[in-house]
Amino acid sequence: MTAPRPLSLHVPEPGCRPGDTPDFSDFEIPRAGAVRRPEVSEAPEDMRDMAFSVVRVLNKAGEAVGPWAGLLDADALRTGLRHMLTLRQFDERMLKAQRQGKTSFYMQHLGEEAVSCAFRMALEDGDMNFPTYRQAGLLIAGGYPMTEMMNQIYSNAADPLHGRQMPVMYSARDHGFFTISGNLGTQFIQAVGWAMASAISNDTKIAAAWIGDGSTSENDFHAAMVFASTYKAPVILNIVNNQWAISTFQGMARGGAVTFAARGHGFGIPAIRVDGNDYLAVHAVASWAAERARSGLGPTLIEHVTYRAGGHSTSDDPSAYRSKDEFSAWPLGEPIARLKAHLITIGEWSEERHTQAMAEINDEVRACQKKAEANGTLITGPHPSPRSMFDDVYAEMPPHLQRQRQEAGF
Amino acid sequence: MTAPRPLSLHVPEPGCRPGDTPDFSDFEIPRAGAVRRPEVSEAPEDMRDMAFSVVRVLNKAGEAVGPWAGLLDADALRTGLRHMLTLRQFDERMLKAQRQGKTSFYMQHLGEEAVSCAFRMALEDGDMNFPTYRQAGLLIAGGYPMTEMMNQIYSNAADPLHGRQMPVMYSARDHGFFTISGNLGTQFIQAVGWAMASAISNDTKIAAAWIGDGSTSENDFHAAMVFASTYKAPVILNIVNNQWAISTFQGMARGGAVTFAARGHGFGIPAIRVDGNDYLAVHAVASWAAERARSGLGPTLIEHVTYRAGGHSTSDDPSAYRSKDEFSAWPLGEPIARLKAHLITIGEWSEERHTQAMAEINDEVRACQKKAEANGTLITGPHPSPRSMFDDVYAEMPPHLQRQRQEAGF
Amino acid sequence: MTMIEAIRNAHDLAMDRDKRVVVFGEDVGYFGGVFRCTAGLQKKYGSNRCFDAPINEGGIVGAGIGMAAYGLKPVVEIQFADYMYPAYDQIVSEAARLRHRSAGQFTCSMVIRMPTGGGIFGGQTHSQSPEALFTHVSGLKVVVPSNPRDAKGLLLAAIEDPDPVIFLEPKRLYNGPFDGHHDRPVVPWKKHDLGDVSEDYYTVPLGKAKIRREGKALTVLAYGTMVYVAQAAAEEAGIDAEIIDLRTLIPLDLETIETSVKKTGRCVIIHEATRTSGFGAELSALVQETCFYHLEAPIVRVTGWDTPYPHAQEWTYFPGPERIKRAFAQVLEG
Amino acid sequence: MTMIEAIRNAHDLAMDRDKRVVVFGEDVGYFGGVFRCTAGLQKKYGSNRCFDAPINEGGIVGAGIGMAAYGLKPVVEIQFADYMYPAYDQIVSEAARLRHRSAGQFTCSMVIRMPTGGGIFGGQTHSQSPEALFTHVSGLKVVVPSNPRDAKGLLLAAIEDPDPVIFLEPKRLYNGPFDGHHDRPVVPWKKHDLGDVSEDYYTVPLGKAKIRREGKALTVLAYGTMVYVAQAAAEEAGIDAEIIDLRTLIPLDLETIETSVKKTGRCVIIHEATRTSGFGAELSALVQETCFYHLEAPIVRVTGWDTPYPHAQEWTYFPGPERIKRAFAQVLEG
Ligand SMILES: Cc1ncc(C[n+]2csc(CCOP(=O)(O)OP(=O)(O)O)c2C)c(N)n1
Ligand SMILES: Cc1ncc(C[n+]2csc(CCOP(=O)(O)OP(=O)(O)O)c2C)c(N)n1
Ligand SMILES: [Mg+2]
Ligand SMILES: [Mg+2]
Repeated sequence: MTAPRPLSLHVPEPGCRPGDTPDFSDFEIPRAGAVRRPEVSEAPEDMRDMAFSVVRVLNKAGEAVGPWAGLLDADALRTGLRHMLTLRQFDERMLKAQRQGKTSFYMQHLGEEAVSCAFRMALEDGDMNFPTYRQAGLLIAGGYPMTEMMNQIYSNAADPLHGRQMPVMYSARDHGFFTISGNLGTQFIQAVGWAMASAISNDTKIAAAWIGDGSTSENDFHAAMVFASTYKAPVILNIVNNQWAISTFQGMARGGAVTFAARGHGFGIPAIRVDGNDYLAVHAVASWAAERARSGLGPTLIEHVTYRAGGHSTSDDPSAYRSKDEFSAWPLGEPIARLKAHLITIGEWSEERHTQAMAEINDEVRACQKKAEANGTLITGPHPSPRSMFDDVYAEMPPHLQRQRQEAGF
Repeated sequence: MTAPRPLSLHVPEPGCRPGDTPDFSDFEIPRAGAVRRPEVSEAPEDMRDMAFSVVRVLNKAGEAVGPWAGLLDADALRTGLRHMLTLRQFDERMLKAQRQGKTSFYMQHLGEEAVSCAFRMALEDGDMNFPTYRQAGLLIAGGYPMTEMMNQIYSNAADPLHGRQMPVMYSARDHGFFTISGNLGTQFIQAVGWAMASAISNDTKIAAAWIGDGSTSENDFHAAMVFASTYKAPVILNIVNNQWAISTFQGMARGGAVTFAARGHGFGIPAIRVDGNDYLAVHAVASWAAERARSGLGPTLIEHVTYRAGGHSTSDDPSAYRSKDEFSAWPLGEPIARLKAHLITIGEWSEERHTQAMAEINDEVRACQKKAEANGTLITGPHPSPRSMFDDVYAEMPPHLQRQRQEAGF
Repeated sequence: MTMIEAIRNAHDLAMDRDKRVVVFGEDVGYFGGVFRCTAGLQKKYGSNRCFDAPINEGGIVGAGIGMAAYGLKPVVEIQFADYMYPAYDQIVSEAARLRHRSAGQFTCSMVIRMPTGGGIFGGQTHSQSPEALFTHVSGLKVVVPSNPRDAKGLLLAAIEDPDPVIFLEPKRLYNGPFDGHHDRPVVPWKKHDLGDVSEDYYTVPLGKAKIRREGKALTVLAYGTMVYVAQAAAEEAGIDAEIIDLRTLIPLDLETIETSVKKTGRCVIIHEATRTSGFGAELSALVQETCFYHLEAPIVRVTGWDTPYPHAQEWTYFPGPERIKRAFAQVLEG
Repeated sequence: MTMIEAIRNAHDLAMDRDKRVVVFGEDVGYFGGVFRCTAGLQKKYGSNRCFDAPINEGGIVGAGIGMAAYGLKPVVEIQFADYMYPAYDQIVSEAARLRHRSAGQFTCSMVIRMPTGGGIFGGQTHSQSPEALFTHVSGLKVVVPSNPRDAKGLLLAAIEDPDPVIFLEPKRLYNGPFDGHHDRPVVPWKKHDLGDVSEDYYTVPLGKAKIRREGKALTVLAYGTMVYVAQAAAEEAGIDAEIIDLRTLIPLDLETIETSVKKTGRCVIIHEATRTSGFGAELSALVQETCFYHLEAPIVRVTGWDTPYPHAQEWTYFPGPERIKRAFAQVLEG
C-alpha cells in the first residue's frame, strides 16, 4: 500500500457569490409534461425516479400539459392567481409598514407564492398544516382574514396572540394552521404526531408538515421521517427548497445528495420533486399526496423547487452573500407571471382584467391595513395589556404566577 | 370524490413472537460471491444497488468466493478466528462473573463476533472508533489487554476509569477506541467531527462510527449523515443490524425502508450491506470503505446484517418478546462456525487444532480474570477511592468541588 | 401494590375511562416497559392505544405534542430520565410554550413519565435526577411521587391536567420505601401503609405537599426517595424533624413550607440531584424570602455532588442517612 | 471596539496564535455571522478553519466534540441561545462528561458561544437567557461578559481552557452599555472606557468577579446587561450600592461575593432569565449559606418572570431600573 495522501476538508460553496455571474446550467429541468404520474398506490420502490426529476405542468408557451394537468378549471385558476397577487401585495405593504416602524420585523414570500397558495387548495377543511414562517399563502388561500394577520404583525390591541409572538408567527387553529414556532424544524415531527392521532382516532383528516431546505438539516427532520415511515402516518412532508437559508445555499444542507427529495428513499417514503413556481404542478402533486394520505397509503415527501427572491427577513441584506442577478437567471421563472400567462393563453384572462384585479386587491389590502391600524401598531400602540403576559402559561394560573403578576403591578 | 374511509394506525410487528415459528423466508439473501465489487471511486449514484443486496464471501461449502474474496491469508484468518473465540470466551466468563455478583451488569456479543473483530483488522493504528457497547471485538482484535477490560467491568482498584463508568463502557484512546456513552447515538456525529478534524489537520487518519439498528432512529444519526455528506468526512458509518433493540425488532426503526443501508441514499453516501456473520465479507467491505475514506472520497455507510443471539444485557430476558428458536432459524448462521469451516475446507485448520486453540484461549482468559480479580471485584472491592469521583470533572478542581470533596470527607 | 403496579393501574384506569389517552414509548408496547409500568396495556387496549416507539426521545415527545394538539392525551415514557435530553427542545420550546404562544388555540395535555434517581449501580446515565432542568421552564408542571398511593393519584391527576406534566418516578422506590441503608434489604410496599392502594379511580391534586412526619425542631424539604432517607435519619438521630414531602415541585405548595419553617425556624433541604442550581437552590431562596425573620440558622442543603453519578462510588454520591444526620446537627447548632 | 469587534478580534488572535482553533456555525463562514462576530475570518484563515455549518445545533456541538477529542479547539456559535436546546444532549451528556467518564483520556476543550437576552423585540425565541440550564451541569464552565474588554479577555481565556466553556453574549450589549432605559439611545462603546480595547493578546481569568461600583449600603449580584441596569438604578436612586459583575458563573467567585455581603449585610440579585430555578436561586442559597449571620434583610431577586419572553410587552418582562430601585428600597427597609 502506498503512503496515503493527506486529507482535506470539503466545504461546499455555491456557484455564485456577489460579483459572480449566476449559472444554473447544472440544474437539470425536464420539459413540462414530461414526468409521469404514478398511481398513488404504486410501490415506493417503483417510483424512486420521481425524486430525481421535476414535475412541471406549465410550459414556456403558457400551456398546461402532460399527465399532471387538467385538475383545475379556469375559475379555480383565477382564484389561485388572486391568492398569489394578494399575498404579494400583502407582503409589499407589510414590508413597508416594517420600514415605517409600525412593526419590528417581517418575512416575505417573493417568488414562492405558488407553493403555499396552490398547496392549500389541495387540502380539505379540518386538515392541519404545521407551517414555517414562509407559508402565509395557506392563510390567504384559506380565507383567513388579512386584518387578523396584520393585527398579529402589529402586536396591537386586537392581536389574536396578544402581542406575545414575533410578527408573522401566526396561529389559526380554525383555519388548519398550527402555531408557528421560532425554532426551526420542531413542527415537522409534530405534524406526524397529529397525523398519527387522526389515524388512531379513525378520523379522515390529514396533516401537512413544512420545512425549509436549510432546516432539513435539523434533527427533528429525522424524527419526522422515522415516525412517518414506521407508522405510515397520513401526512404530507413538504420541503420548500428556495435555494437559500439566510446566507448559506441549499448545498450546505443537501450535501452529497442529488436532491432533497431523495431523503425519502431511505425511509421507503415516496418522494416527488415539483416545480414550486408552477401553480398547477404544486396543486397537482399536493392533491396526489393528499389522496395517498387519505387512502391509508401513508406519507409522501414533496420537494418544492423554488427561489427566495427577497431577503431572508427584514433583518437581512442578501447582497452580502449572493449575486443580485440570481433571481433573474433563475430558470423556473416567477409564479404569478406564469399563471397569468397561462390564463391568458387559454383565453380566460387578459391584461385588462389583470390590471383591474390588481386594483381590487390593492383596495382590499389597504382596507384591511386601515382596519388593523385602527387597532394600533407596534410603535403607536395600543398594545395588548402586559397583564395578559401571565395568562395562558398554564390553563389555570398557579400561585407563583399570581404573585409575580402582582409584583409586576397588574 | 367519495367519502374517505376512516384511517387507522399502522404499528409494525415482527413476524415472530414467543410461541410462533420463526420464518425468515422474506429475507432475500444472495449467494456468496454474487454481489459485485464496485471501484471505490464509482459515483455514489451508480452503486445504489449495493444497499439492497448482501455482500457475502463464504458459501455453504465453506469456500471463499467472488470479487470480495482473497484479501486475507490463512494466518490472518486464523488470527481472526482466535479473536472471535477469545471474545466469546471473554463474554462467557464475564456473564458468569455477573451472575456471581462480581459486577453489576454485562453485555455480550453472542452471534455478532465477526462484526467488530473483522472490522478492526481493516483499520490502521491511529484511526479512531466511536463504538457502542457491543463492539468489544475492536479491543480484543486490537490487542487491548483483557485484564484491563475486566478491571473496568469489576470497577476494581485497577479500573482505568476509576469505577466511574458502568461495566463494558470502556475507553481506550491509545487503542483507537473512544469512550463509550450510555446515551445511544451521540457518538455517531462525534465520529464525523473527529474525521473532519483529521481532514482539517491534513492528517491521514480516519474515523469509524458505530450504531445499532434501533439507535439509527435517534436524531444524532441524522446529524452524522448531514455532516458526513456535506463535508465528505473520512468516516465509516457502521450500522450493526442485529435484528433487535431490547424488545423491539428492527422494523420499528427501519419503518417502510427496504434496508437500513438505503438511508445513505438520501445523502449521496454510498451504502453497502454485508453479511455480518461472514468474517471475510465484513473485513473486505470495511477495507473498501477505509480505502474510500483515506482516498478523500468521503464517507461510506455499512449495514452489518447479523443477529443478537443473547439477551440485550444481563438485565434482559428475551424469551418475553421473541421466539427462543429464532437464532437457530437465522439464515446467516454463526460467525465462528463459518470461519472455522472455511479454514478446515482450505486445509488450514482442523478439529484438533480448534480444540487446542480453545484450551489455550480458555487458559488465557482465565489468567486475565485471575489477575483482574486480584485487583478486586465490585462485590468484594477494593474499589477506586470515592475521593477520585471529584477528579476529572474539570482539568483543575474549582473551589466549589474542593469544598464538596471536603464535605464528603475526603 | 408496588409503585410499578400503582402506575400501571393508573394507566389502565385512565385508558379505560378516556379514549383519548394513548400510551407509547420505547419497549412500552408488547413488552410493557423495561420497568413493566405498562405491562398488559397493549393486550387490553390494542396497539392503536399502547405501542412501541422508535428509539428517538425527541420524536416521542414531538409526536406526542402533535397528538395533544389534535386532542388526544398522550402519556409517554422516557426509558430513563437520563435520556430526556434529546427531547429537551421539544419539551421546552414546544410542549411548554404551545398554550401561551397560540393564546390557548393549541394546548398540550401530555404526561411525560421518566424513572429518576440512582442507587442501582446505573452509573452516570441511569441515575440522574434532572428535575431542576424542568422547574426552570415556565409552562411545565413537575411531579415526583414518593409512594404507590400518591403515584397513582398524582399520575391520574397529571393525565387529567390540561397542561404538560413531567412525571418523575424515583426508580429506587419502585419496589419499596428505600431509606438509604443500601446494605439492608428493602421492605416491600405490600408491608407499608402507602402500598395499600385502592383499585378505584382517584386523584391526588397537583400542587399540594404532604407532611410525612410532624415535628418542631426543624423542617425537612424533600421529595421522592429522600423522604425515606430523611425519615430514617430523623428516627436514628432522635430528632423532632418535620418532614415535608413536596410531591409537586411546580406548582409548589409554598404555603405548607412557609407554615412549617415559621414554626421550626430551621430548614434542611434534600435532593439527590447535583447541588449547584438544583431545585434545592430555589427552595432555599424561597424559604429565605418568605421566612427570613423566623430563621434561626442557615438553611442547609444535602444533595448529590457536582459530579457525574459514579458507578462504584454511588453510595458516596447518594445523600444517605449519615450525611443528613450531620446536616440536622449543623442546622440545630446554628 | 464594540463588543462584536472585541469578540471578532479575540477569534482572530486565537486563530493566528493556535492552528488548532477552528470556528464554525450557522452563517459563520462566508457571511461572518448574523451578528458579524466572525466576519473576515474565513477570508483570512481559509474555509478549512472557519466555515458555515448545516442548520443543526446538535450536529455543530457533536462534531465539535469529535474535533476536540481529536485535539483541535473548536469555537462554535449557536445563532441564538434559544436554539441551543437541540444541542443540549450533546452539551450535557457528552461535552461536559468526556473527561470524567474517560478518566482524562478524552477531553473537550471547546467554546460554545451564543447571544442571549432580550430587549430587541425578539419574542420568545430570540430573547432567552438559559444560563441556569448550564450552571446545573457539572463539567461545564459558564461565562457572561458585560463589556468589550472583558468579552475579549474572557473569550481568549475560554479558548485556552482545557474544558468546555459556555460563552453567553448579552446581545443587548453588543453595541453599547444598555441600562434598561429603552426609550433613550444607547451610548456606543467607543464612548465608554471599557470599549477601549487593546489589539494585543490578553486574557481575563475565568472565575474572577469584578466590582463595578463600590458601596456600603447593599450588594448587587449581576452579570451581563443587568450590570448597567443596576448601575443606572443605583445612581438614579442615589444608593450606595456595591455592584458585583460576576463575569463567570461557573466557577463562581464566591469569595468576592461573601466579602461584599458580609460588609453590606444586604443583597439584591438580578438576572433577566425566568425566576424559578434561575441562577439567582443558587446565588441566593450560597449567600444565605455563607453570610447568614451578616444578613440584615431578606435577599431579593429581581428577574424575568416565569413566562415566555413576550414580544410587545418585553419591557414589562425585562428587569428595568424601576423594578431594581423598588428592590433596593425593599432590601434597605428590611
Ligand atoms: C433551531 C433554530 N436554529 C437556527 C435558527 C435561525 N434561523 C432562522 S431562519 C434560518 C434559515 C432557515 O432556512 P430555510 O430552512 O431554508 O428556510 P427559508 O428561510 O429559506 O424559508 C435560520 C438559520 C432558528 N430559528 N431555529
Ligand atoms: C438516548 C437513549 N435512549 C434509550 C436508551 C436505552 N437503551 C439502551 S440499549 C437500547 C436498545 C438499542 O438497540 P440497538 O441500537 O439495536 O443496539 P443493540 O443493543 O442491538 O446492539 C435502548 C433502548 C439509551 N441507552 N439511550
Ligand atoms: Mg430556504
Ligand atoms: Mg440492535
